[in-house]
Amino acid sequence: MSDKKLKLGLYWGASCGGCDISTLEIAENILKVIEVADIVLWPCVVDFKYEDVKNYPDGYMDVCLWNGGIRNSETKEIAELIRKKSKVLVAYGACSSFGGIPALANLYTKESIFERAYKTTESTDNPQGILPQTSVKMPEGELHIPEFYGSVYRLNDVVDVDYFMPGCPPTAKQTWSVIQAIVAGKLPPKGSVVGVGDKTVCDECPFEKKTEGVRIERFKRPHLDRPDLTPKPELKNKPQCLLEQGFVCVGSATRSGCEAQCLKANMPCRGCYGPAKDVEDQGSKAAAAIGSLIDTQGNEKRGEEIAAQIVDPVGTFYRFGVSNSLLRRAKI
Amino acid sequence: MSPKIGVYICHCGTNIAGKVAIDEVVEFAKKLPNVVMVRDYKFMCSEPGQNLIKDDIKKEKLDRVVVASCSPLMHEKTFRTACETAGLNKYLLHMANIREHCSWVTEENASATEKAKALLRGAVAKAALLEPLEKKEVKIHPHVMVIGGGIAGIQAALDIADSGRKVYLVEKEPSIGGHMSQFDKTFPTLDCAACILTPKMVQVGQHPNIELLSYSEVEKLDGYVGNFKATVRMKSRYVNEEKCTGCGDCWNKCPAWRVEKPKGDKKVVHDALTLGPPKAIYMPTLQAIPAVPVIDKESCIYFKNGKCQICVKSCPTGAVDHKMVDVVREIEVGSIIVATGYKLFDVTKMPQYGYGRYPNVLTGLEFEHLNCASGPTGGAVLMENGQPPKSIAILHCIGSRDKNYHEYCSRVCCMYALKFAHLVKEKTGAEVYDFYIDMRSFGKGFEEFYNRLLEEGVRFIRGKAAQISNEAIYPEEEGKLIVRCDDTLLGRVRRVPVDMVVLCSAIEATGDSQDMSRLLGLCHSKDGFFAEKHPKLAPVSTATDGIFIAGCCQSPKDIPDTVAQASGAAAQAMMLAARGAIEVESATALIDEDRCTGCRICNDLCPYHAIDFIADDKLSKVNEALCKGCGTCVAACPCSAIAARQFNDAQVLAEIEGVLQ
Amino acid sequence: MRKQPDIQREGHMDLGFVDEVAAIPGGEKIVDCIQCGTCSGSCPTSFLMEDSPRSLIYKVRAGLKKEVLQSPDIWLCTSCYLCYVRCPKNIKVTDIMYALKRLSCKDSPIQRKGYHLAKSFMKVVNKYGRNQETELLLRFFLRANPIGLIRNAFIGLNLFIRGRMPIFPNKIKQRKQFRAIVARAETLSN
Amino acid sequence: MALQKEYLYYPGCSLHSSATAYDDSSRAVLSALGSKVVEIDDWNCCGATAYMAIKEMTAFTISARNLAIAEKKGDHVVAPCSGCYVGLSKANNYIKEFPEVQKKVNTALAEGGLSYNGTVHVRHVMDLFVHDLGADELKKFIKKPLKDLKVGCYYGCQIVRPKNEIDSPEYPTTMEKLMEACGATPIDFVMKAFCCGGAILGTEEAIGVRLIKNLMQSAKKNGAEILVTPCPLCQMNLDAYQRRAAKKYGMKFDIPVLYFTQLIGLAMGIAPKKLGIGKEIVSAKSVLKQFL
Amino acid sequence: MFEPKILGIFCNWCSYTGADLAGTARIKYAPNVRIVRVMCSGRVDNNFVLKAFQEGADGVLVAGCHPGDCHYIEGNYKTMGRVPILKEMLKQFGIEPERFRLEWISASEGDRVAEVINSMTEQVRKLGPLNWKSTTDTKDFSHVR
Repeated sequence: MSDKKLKLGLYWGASCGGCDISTLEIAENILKVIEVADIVLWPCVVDFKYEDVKNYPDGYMDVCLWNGGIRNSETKEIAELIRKKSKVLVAYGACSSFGGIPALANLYTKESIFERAYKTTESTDNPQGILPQTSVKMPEGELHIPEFYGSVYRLNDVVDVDYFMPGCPPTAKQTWSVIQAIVAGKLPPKGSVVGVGDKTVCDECPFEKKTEGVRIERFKRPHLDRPDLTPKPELKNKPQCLLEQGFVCVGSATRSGCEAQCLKANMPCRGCYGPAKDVEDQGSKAAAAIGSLIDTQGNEKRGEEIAAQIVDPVGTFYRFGVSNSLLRRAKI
Repeated sequence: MSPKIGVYICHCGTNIAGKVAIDEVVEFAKKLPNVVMVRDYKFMCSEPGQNLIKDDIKKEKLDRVVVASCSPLMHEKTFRTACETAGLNKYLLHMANIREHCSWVTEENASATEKAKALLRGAVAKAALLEPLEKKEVKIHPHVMVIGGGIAGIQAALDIADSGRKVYLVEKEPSIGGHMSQFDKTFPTLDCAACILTPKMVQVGQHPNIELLSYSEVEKLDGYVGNFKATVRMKSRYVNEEKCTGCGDCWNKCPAWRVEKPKGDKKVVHDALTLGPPKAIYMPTLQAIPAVPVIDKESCIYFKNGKCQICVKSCPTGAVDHKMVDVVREIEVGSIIVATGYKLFDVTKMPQYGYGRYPNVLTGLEFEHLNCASGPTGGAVLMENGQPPKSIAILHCIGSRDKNYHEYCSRVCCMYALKFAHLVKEKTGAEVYDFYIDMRSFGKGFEEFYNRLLEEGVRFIRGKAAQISNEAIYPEEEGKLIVRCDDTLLGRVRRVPVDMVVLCSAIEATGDSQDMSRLLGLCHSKDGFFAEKHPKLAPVSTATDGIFIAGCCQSPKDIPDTVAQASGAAAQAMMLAARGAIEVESATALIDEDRCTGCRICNDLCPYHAIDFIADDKLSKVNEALCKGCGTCVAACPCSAIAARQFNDAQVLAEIEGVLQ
Repeated sequence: MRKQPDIQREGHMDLGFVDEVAAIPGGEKIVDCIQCGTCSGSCPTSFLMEDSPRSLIYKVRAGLKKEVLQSPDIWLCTSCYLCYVRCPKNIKVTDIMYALKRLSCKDSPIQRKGYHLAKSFMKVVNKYGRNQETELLLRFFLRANPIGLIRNAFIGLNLFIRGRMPIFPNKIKQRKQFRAIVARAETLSN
Repeated sequence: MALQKEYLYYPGCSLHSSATAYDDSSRAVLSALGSKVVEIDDWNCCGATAYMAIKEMTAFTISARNLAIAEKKGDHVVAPCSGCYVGLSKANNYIKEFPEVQKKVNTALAEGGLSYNGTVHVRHVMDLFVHDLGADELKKFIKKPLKDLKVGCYYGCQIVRPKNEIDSPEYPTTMEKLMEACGATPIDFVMKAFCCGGAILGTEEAIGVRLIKNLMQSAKKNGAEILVTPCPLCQMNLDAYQRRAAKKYGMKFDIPVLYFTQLIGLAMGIAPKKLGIGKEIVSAKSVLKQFL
Repeated sequence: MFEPKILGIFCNWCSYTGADLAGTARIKYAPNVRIVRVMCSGRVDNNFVLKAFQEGADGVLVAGCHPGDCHYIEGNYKTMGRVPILKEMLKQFGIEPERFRLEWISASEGDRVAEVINSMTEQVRKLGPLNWKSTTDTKDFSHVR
């Protein structure tokens, strides 16, 4: 493989585009990439037409990094196309792996989303209340736009994915390590999660636990309560674990690999690296762990009151993973 | 290779078969995955029933067994043993509860059958995933601790000590003996409490195998069955036990009278209603064991102003020492017997009986003191003016059988009421009126005793006395206490004038029973009595292995029952000690080292501190001897690194899917 | 004259009576009675009763419906609630007495003085929305106890002199509305 | 502790006829203690014991009418009359405890365009002195202490039973504390919370009189010069019939019976007239002369 | 009439025993609840509940010892902390709170077992079937992998 250059592709589905940009965080390494690989698809950098890709022979691309989830018939169609055209398809970033932030829309219905987006937003002026139609008759003929799906899906909900690479976005270090692995052709067995550690964020966390007799009496929020950052001698001269301080941190339920970047910035972990190794449902696990710490004192009422301080639990514990959760979306 | 499951469906006579269409369930079971053998039988728990299972395990090489019958709490042990004897690991058995949870509680046969199927499907699904567990054993420390030095504790301690094992007897009062030592006679035989108790107390004091820790309290308990570590605080009595000879010079010379706890406005004879000379330094009771006085800090002049010390000077052996401090000891034992006794219901909660307002209204215990030869009146029954009463009323069920206070029956009142009646008759010849709701004389010799009192001419009135007042309306009532009640058999309201009233107040759980149960990890019923493991079949065992209960801390009972239970508890403790080792919970939690990320969420959740964090390898580990297998940590583990043996995620989820399909 | 005792025939008992009483809010616990007599022992008037509260409860349970509802004793309850607070089984004895009074008004022909007082009371209240003691007493005594009227005239006068017995009824404004409510309530009585 | 600025006030029928003295003294004392008394508009009879005896549901309903009216104005309704206090709170409790009762009551009330949600808290005027004000606080308002006046505190039944929110249902002691605060010397007597027979005096005079006699006898024996009570029926009964009882049993009582608010008012230096002193049948003049 | 399918997860020591007692006392109650035994209500994993709904349960009833009576001292205290969060999340996922109940049932409360199960069955029956799979699968395309 090493004698001839790799054919590398990148594509974005339903995502913010951050992933595309994050790939550039590997900085000068990008040059090394160019040396060993030809970029044969990267819409946000070079102009490729649908036809071009369609005309590629099957399995033409050695590797394609796909970021973003599946939101509409267009992303699905392209996903299927690209799957055909690439030997190795990598779900790059939280959205493609778990649905990501866009998947929070799964708590709403298509209708209510349209209602908001096309009618009630403050900036919208749509007197006739026109909503997107998949096909419109025009004097010039019939126009088509992709169908907006009821839910956001993971990439592997629609096509067969070879590797998963979580993160919002994946860190440069991880990205680079994966690219190197690809170049060296040293890839783990199909289906594995790459560019991550196999512990949880706690493993890399700069804070330290007190553990003994810790119960949460009140949940705090980073923008309202200052975390106590003073290093404690009894805690190996580290500040006390944010969760123990009462900040909702899902690090303990989140795959390691990000080097606890958020925590190093004194922000609790939000869980973009997805569930820990072999864990099915990140949110429910995080919720269980944190709920167990609530200082109920055997008083149900008290328990409920403290729990109620967690604003938007799904948004908190499933921030990046609604599509990946057991329930996948809200009941319609 | 896929498991081979045998399914055994019990008819339980008609208990199950009467509601559930067995043959239908059998057919259904045959179609379930991994099921290679289905049998049904009239009584699976019977010998032949068990043999069916055993034989199949041998012949058909079954590696999983599912029994659909009664509740696992009923017969799991039975069938596990069956599997074991047939050479199958007993943890590869699972049961479907199609009796208690199905046939017995369901109206229509059809829906019962459906439910039975569902439960069975779940059981089979789980069974397929069951894993063999190996037996775990821990060594049993041969020593035993007995908490509480009343008759229960004394009996238990002596039994164990006589079997040649060391016993630590912890009593929080300065002397052992408990309530019984304050009694005069005991019903129904009327033998003198002191005469039968004192020798036992002395034995305790002298027994080479008993270490008596009087005036001491257990502050902390760590460990688990066979390996308890108790932290005991020995309160300083300011008198050196080794040096003291109990000669009595100190308390005879002591100038300070003991500060009495206020007791209404009682005067003269009733003032001294607590036993023993009321001095600052005092001997708890005349037959106290250990026979060593104590200094009551609140009363002692020295502790008030640093002067006096007459006791120190008067002591020939220099035993008195005001500087003495508490000693805290750590004691290792294999098992513990809790015999912390009871306390008496506070009758001031029922003002209608005027206790505290009328000095001649006494509680049962006070009346015992009054009768006790070593009591303030030398055993004479006297009113507060020093005169013998001409008539006495004895009121049953004060605070017992009363939803406003204690719903339960205190069990001993009827009989000690009869005892009082007899003593009064014997000592004063006074009229005795006995107000009862139901006369409960169920024990050995009780009914005969009742009969004897009937013959002694006690006036029994069936009706709970409603109130007591000193409000004379009729001439014969002047200067008397009037008991107003409905004589239910006469069907008339009566006003009975008497000189003295005895309230048979309820027996209730000790005030600190709550803390005790926390401390020792015992369950207690809502009225505060410690809960036994099984009301019929494990009356002295508790939810915590290696801790046993005896006497009134479990429920009100009389002396014979208490002693019997104490010996029972002792036997249990000795059994453990004799066995030397014991099998402990095998279905413990297990932490998968590859998956544990050392987040330590679990560490502090464990009520038994069974999870330790190993800092070096950033891992948490379960101490399997401590783990009771509750699974709280499992549910809390954010990365599913902990598995609950017998109840791991896969197994439970399989059962859930099974019952829901 | 003395009622001739005889065997109590099961056929002459109304075994459903206890459920009837237990069904009334507050009456549920009647089945818990252990006949301890605390109620009767506490009752200020039970000494005059042939059937004390305890024995009334027992007869209710036994099913002697007629006997209970015709008993004058249920009308001796002064609702002092002593039985109510003392009952070791938390039976709301006083409320049960009320219940029995009501049932007896419904089912039994005999009308006791207490019944008349209550009736007169209701008449007055329904008329004015408030009680009017003067009229109440007049009505009651005339109806049930004329001698009482004369016996008590002096006391009445005494009160009157001290301005404690107004002659002019004191009425509520919305009498229509009040009567409408009462009328509706009557239809709902259990 | 302190009284609320304002209380809803339910006088009840007797306070507008036989017990005007209670009405006057309660209002006078409360306002002197700086709290406003707002009478529920167009209140009706609470149903009392008599009504309950025949038509329970109706009794509940007419009580509920008052509560419904009150509910619009506030949550604490003060009823000085023990009968009303029990009548109203009993209805209140049953409405809260039994949904079916609430349903029926509200269907009836609907006829009058009313409805009741069970948010009102029924209080007795003594309750205010005990729990809102407190004896110690009351002391501060005492100008003319009732020195060595031997007062027997007669609670009657319904203020302490069936609810025991105010004091022990068996052996209450709070009124004594209030009287002590007023400088008087309360005497202890067993009958202080037992029935005076008022409820059946009309129907069974013999019994009523007998109960009065027991009660007065006990009070007298324990040296009461005067009795105070928080219950109009008891006051009326003991005041008006004690002579008859005395006559019947060949005894002599002549113990004036006042409302506890009257004595408190007196001790606070309020004019006797404002307190309706003098309206009692057994005159309190001689006993109280040095305080009038 | 719609017969709801309800999963019961009962703790071994109090609730399961309580249910046994209901049996021994022959108290009849709705057959809709299928009880699965765990050692302690503290063992109840959020996933058990989610999976149950996903697998077609119309309701889930978790029962443990009364606070203070837990055989494992404080297992139920932890449950007490988790459940309200889970309830809230379920609400956000559109599952009515009535479908998920936490009850404390002691070993002596056989009658309560019947009571709770009956009332819950009624509640859920009123709500109608949940049948999660079909109500959530938006049929955007033939099949979701």
